[in-house]
Amino acid sequence: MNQLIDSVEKHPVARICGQPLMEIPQDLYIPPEALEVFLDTFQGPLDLLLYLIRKHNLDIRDIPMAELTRQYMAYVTAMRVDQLELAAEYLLMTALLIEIKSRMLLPNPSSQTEEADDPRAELVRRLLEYEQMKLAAFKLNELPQAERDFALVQVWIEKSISSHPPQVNVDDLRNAWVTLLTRTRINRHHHISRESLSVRAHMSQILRHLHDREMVEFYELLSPGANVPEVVVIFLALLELAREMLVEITQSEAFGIIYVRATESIAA
Amino acid sequence: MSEQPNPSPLDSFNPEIVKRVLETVLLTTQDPLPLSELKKLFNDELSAEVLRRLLEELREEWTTSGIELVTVAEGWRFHTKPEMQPFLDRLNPLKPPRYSRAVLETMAIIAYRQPVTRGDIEAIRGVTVSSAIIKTLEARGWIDTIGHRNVPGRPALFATTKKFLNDLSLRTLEELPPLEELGSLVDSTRNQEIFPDDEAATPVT
Amino acid sequence: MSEQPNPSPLDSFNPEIVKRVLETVLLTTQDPLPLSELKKLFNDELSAEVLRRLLEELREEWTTSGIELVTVAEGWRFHTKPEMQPFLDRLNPLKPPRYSRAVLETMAIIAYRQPVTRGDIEAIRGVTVSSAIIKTLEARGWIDTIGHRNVPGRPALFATTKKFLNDLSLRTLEELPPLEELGSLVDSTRNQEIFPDDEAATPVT
Repeated sequence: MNQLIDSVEKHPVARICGQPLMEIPQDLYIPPEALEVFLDTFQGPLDLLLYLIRKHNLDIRDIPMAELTRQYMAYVTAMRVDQLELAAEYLLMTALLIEIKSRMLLPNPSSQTEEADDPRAELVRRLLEYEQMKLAAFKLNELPQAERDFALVQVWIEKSISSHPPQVNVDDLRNAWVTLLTRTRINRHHHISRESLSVRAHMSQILRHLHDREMVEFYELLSPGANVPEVVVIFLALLELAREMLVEITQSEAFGIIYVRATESIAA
Repeated sequence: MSEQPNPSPLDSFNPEIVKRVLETVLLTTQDPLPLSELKKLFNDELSAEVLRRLLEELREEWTTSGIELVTVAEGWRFHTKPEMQPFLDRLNPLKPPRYSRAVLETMAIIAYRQPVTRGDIEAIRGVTVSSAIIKTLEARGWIDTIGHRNVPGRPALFATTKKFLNDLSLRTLEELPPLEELGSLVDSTRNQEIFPDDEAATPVT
Repeated sequence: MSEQPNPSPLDSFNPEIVKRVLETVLLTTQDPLPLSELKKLFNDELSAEVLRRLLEELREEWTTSGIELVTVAEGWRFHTKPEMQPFLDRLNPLKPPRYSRAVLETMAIIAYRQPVTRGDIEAIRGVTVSSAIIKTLEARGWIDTIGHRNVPGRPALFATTKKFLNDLSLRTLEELPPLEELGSLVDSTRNQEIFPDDEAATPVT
């Protein structure tokens, strides 16, 4: 153990901090302006720590703890709103590293020969296990995958059309949407905005209503028992319909009756 | 796999290879494929004439097997010969047929983005939506036309029906899986080099 | 179905006809078919031995085409050869999801460490595993819950499904890529002291 402590002292902190700042952080601190990029790039503190060790020969014993802690506190404050959970995970890692460092600085005479007492052992074990799984994930993704790398063969059976219609469940639609989402992210021309589904549903409902009748009064669209959120959603649906030029909203005088009609009935 | 190299035009124009490609594509697609779609396979560099002749040759090649290549209203497709039906019936439980991805995606777009026109659906999917797909969903009673958008051509606006909700055991559309959370699950950057995996992937010694 | 006449046993036993029936059935079915299912086609009158031989012959016959007959976890099925993918992509630029690293890492941990709870996965990844990740893998049919660990909260135990193996064209979990040996994290030439993990892997000090 004395040997360990000696080696800690022999390796100056400057070895890891001496390198110029690149686009990837040099230590566990993530500059707030780059936060989004790094959170997307790394899967969490283990992933980042592993990267730093592999890429920059970061020595987990030699991290400048005081500086890192100070930076982290500022960072957590900045991130409190939307990334608190992740910030907490990074903080936990920092705390662990500080604990390791402090334990290593204090000679522990009672366990001179016990390797198990090396405070780094558990962290090293976790890092290696994580790395193993990370590599496994990478290789798994390299395997040819149905639909992505090859198609399944399926020839039409004439008879099946009428007798058993295909079943669809919610997960099928969900998967279909994930596919669409992936594609729209690739071809940036199409943007799928994240409107609330209830607004879209009410848009359909209003149009259905207008389908049978040429014109309705605004208040008719609000069911008598509607609660506040429903009224808001119906109102939003109406605005969206107007924006998409699917309905026309008219009011002949101030505070007069507001009429809503489908634009197609105008054209017809 | 956009990183796959494009097949060289030379290979694509060898009639035997063209036939193998046509065969493969038709065997993987339940929806009939019109010539206009099949032409895309060869970057529209083969004429409808040439393709039709090769498809006829392919039809000939398949006559001795249990499935046949036919033309239906919407285009070309393989289907099973009637004499195979008794064998197919012995497999039980008969696997329920499934909708093609095109149908499912169209359904998903109508469910989540209604009311939409065919043009809207095509804009999101990035490909043409055949009438057959819309007909399939209408025939199933899952979508209907609830109006027309007041733009040139007055395209029909589609929305989901009550039957759609019933058949999927949903009470309201809000019970569909929320979309917000899905975004993080797909790989937003297809470029591997952005990830630090490259370094990490070197063998550990 | 019962009104259909049974094919005469004589015909069914002609090897060429048996092969045509097998081919037709396999071409119409996306899900792999095990031998036990295929035997039903011939009223269980053909041995698994005979069927396997004929399937191997069929596999041979298809080698020059764009699709191939393969065996996966749940049986036999046809799928397209990788070199056909660029053509298929032209027709259908729809890409199935490429999963994020979070999803892939979760998948790897379940595949290699199963059965595992969400807590186990979080312990290895060092971050929270969202329900959306688990849902995505469940919806794809790659994982399912096979029980609950008998600890407070009775967390679900996840394992991979047959579909996971099928979709990756694997017959068993043993065919997954082998895990990298656990190595060491510290450059052994620079650090004199021994890590527990070093001994197994480092050749020199």
